Amino acid sequence: MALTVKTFAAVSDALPALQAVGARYLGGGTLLVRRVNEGDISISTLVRVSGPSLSRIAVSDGRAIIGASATMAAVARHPDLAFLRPAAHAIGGPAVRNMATVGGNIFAPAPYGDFAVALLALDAAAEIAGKPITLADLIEHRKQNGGRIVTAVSLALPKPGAFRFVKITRVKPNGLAVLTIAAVIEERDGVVSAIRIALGNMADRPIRARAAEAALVGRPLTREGIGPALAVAGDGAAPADDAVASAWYRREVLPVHLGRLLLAKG
Amino acid sequence: MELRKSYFADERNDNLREIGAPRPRTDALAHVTGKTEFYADRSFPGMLHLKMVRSPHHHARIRSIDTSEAEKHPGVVRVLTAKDIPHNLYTVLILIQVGPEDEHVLAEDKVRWKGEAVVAVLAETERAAQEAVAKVKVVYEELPAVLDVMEALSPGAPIVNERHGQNYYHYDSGDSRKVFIGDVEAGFAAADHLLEQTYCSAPIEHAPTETTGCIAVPEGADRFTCYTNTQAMFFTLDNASIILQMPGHKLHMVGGTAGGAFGGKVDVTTEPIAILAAKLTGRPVSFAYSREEEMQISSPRAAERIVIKDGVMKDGRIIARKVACYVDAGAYSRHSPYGAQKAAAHFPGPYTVPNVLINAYCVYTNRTPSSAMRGFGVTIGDFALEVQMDKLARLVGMDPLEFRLINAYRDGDMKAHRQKAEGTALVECMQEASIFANWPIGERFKKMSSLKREA
Amino acid sequence: MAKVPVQFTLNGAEKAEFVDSGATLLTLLRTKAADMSVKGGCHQGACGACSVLIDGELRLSCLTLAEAYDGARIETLAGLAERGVLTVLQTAFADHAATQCGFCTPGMIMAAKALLDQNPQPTRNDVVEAISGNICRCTGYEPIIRAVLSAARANAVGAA
Amino acid sequence: MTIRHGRGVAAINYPTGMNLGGDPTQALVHATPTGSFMVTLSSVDVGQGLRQIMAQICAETIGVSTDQVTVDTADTDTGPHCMGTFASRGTHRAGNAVITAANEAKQVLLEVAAEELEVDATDLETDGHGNIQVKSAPSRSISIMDTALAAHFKHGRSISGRGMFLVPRSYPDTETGAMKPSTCYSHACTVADVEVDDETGEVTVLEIKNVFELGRALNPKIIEQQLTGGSWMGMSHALYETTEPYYPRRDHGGTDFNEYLMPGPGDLAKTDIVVLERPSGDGPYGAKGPGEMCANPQIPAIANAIFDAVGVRIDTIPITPERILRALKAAAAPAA
Repeated sequence: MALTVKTFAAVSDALPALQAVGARYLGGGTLLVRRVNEGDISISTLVRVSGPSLSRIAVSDGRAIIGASATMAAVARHPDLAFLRPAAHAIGGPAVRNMATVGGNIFAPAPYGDFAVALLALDAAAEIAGKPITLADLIEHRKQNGGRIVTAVSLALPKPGAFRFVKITRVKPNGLAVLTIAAVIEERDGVVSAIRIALGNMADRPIRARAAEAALVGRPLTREGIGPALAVAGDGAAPADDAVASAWYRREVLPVHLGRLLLAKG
Repeated sequence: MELRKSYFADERNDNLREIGAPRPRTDALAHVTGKTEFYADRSFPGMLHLKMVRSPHHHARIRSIDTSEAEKHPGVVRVLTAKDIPHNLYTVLILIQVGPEDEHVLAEDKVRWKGEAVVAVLAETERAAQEAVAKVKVVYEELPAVLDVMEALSPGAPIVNERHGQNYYHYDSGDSRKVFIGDVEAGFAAADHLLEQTYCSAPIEHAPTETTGCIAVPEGADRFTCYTNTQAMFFTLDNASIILQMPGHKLHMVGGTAGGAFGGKVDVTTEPIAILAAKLTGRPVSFAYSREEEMQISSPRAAERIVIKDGVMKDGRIIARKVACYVDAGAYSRHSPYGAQKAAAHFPGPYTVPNVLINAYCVYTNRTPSSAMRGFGVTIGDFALEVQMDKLARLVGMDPLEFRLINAYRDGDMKAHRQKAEGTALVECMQEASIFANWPIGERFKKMSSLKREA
Repeated sequence: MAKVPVQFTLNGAEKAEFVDSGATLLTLLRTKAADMSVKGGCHQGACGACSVLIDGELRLSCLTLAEAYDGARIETLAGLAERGVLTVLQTAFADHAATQCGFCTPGMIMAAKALLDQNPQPTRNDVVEAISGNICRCTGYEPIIRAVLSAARANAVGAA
Repeated sequence: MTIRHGRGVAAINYPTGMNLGGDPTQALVHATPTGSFMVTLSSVDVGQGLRQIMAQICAETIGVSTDQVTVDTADTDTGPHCMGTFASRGTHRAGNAVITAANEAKQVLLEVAAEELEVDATDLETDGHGNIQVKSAPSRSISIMDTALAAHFKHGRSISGRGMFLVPRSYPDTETGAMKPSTCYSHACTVADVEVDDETGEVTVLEIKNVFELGRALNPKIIEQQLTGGSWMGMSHALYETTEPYYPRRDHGGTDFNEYLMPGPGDLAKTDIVVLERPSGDGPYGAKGPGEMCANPQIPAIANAIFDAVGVRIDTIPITPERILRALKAAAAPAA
């Protein structure tokens, strides 16, 4: 059947339309409209919510609230979100960044979704129907998310220099990721006091490198100090072969790139 | 870029006005204003869209095709199968008597590669065509597939293409295009060192920014204009004429401007079926490859496997070179028999070797049919040859550039395919490279010349 | 099939068209507005040939629903030259051999324009970043980078 | 981490066209009433600038300026036969056809001018600026425009010419393979400098220096454009491109420009080019075909540079970081 677009002013009005077979929520369109163009006839209705409220970005009291429809470009140019600029810039070229949304990136299948890796490391929360849900939970169950709409993500601003991000690509400056690493690192007295590391393209969704995190707490960020963490960097990872890199290669170079990220001067 | 006019200065006429002048391209102004007209930059009322049902298998027998549901789908105007094609067996080079015809426009009994066209759907919109494609029911019986040239040539391998009877192209010289000069085995026996190495390449895609496609338009009087981005207008016209069993004067190709091609738009894959569709529906028909089709369905450069065995002397002279080159044609010939022959003519590269034996095989497998691409028949050979040259230089302990200069062909040298070399300039290219790239070479190498071999 | 009205300005001219629901801006521009300067190279958002400016922002028209931009200001390569006089950027593309087959050129120039509109004196890296969503298979990119940098220099001289 | 530097060289030659099937192209040239010239072909411009080159060849041959020549490509109702644009044959084959056609047209032009000036046509020449003059007395001249007008309206002559260029078919000897695959060859030598990250296998091509010999650079600007793009493509073929990344598995072939890898604008090597010219005996003004060969020598030069950097040979292209890393690990592993 022909494609139909249903536009609503408010999220609550859009929810019933999403229940229909073949209905999908349209964010920036960079992945969904592409699927339609490529002939995915399982998509017959695109549900969209107009109006600027979902695109709002608010930063106050050490927290940021980023509307789900805020684009990568909007995040990148926001003066209070400078630490997120590398992650937002990692998405596509300039045109894609003017379209791709923060909410959409959470649902982007590998090898896409590099921004969600940053959000996971930042321990962000998503907002659905006014209620928070941790990004970890949302990503874990994102395939079962049909019929719900993420309206915003919120996160605590990391301390200056605490957030690190790297996307390894074959094609520069903006190719698909071999892998992506985001980390929030807190140090006290010369050792790591707390750390969250998120990995992209090391599974079918962004994951936390919990074994590496555990192996870093209480250790200095020196070549020797991080050794045990690098040895377990890939624990729990299940990377895939794709056109950019094989699972084998991803596993092999993950410790190399994690090591470089950890040893980089913050 | 710098032109070094000092080389071969006495062979060049510098009293020319227009030739050699860096005139701006006249088409650049149209390009930068978006006015350059590509084939698809036309709109025709009532234009239909053609989408293909393609094989999901590498190799399978077609048990049945049921298009009834697709035909009933809203927006569908016509569904075409093999029986609709007047002469459903072709090969593009039949025009220069390189046969046999070995490929179907739409598959009949079998599919021989994953992606082979089976059924064409014509609909009012792309969406309706895509939906109808999903409603075509094809029942396949999967057959063992062969995806490797050596496997294809081994005894008992499944036959890929029955029109050839075996999994290689039969040249008049036998199972390969063979070229030889001297006695390669005697050369090996006399050599100080032997080195045999194998080189391989992956198929690659031309990836022009504009995908392959055409729009066929009925012009009345049973004549058809086809707007196309083919690289070869009459190739396309003449092959369409054969496939459609229509006299050439009924066909009119308009093109001449392609959004990149690189050899990828030499095959005749979209025009005949689009013209047929225009004829059978009386309406303009667009058949444009999607990007996915361009990347995975359009013919790639052939994967090659090249085995080079060299006999080399301590002083750096290569005295024997044997090359076995296996060109993976995929399931159908297209331009590959020609490409393998071009490879046979290219070896042993731009070097003078007295004893040479070359066997170039065009091998059929169940991979995507390969065809022409920038450097057709030569590029992969050059990769193999020049890596081999590097290894040989190290084997005899010589500088890689000096080693090449020792062996470089010169005017008057006899090539393996028994033509005297003329107009050679390899030596000067290497000499200039040594200066330009600051790669030092010895005095005696600086004095060499392509014009004659030093005493 | 449901038709949806869309009003917009295209290179300054007011337009009103009916499109199929779900039609992309690329389809609208090419089939309804007859602006063939906008090219469809992939329809996947991965080649940039369809790049246009919407309300001054670079977008991929192949992934943009036409009806979502009712009232928008659309700019394409076809509207760049004024009264037949090429912009400095267009001239630079021609002069620096930044165009061969010409198919990527419309999107490439729009991406470059989006850069120069925001950042009139870009670094080489800025240019590399700005064209990173646009594929060119002919030139090897270097002539394009040079053209954009040269246009920026020429603009600076012109403005002085 | 160690970044290792390496250098490699490669040299190649390349046939201009391939005449194992007989290789023809035809051209028509005619003058308009006001003395502009039209070249009609069915050859295709795939972006390489064929139209511009054919205009320059026609202009040089007749002796007018290039901007007076219009080239119409690829309408089979009007353009005579051309095998097509491939095999580095376009400039050579179509160019020769245009020369023949232009010479025939020029002959008529001179004959008409001779009648107007009341001299012998063999005493006339074009001056390249739109006039025909008496060789020994250049002040006696007539403009090409006036000549064309006279031809059309006074003499009833068609200033036109037919051009045909055929490289006859070469049948390889079935026993020895003796054949004449091409009449002329272009040449190249490339030096590549690379850096290889020996922990990840990633390669950065720092610099590519190309020397190309292509007979005659008919238009240096267009040649530079083609050679520059070709050099990039060679790097791409060496390191990036495949439709089957896991062959013999056929899955994960790229279906878009994100997955089908090629060097982005952030991956460019510093590329320098030197051109030598050894005019070919049968090329139009000495030209050979540069279109394909310019993308070839970079591949082995880069492969050899990688070996020079890290001491492992990758004999399968593309030379991906994974292939390099696997080879490095195999080389480092203790012998079994």
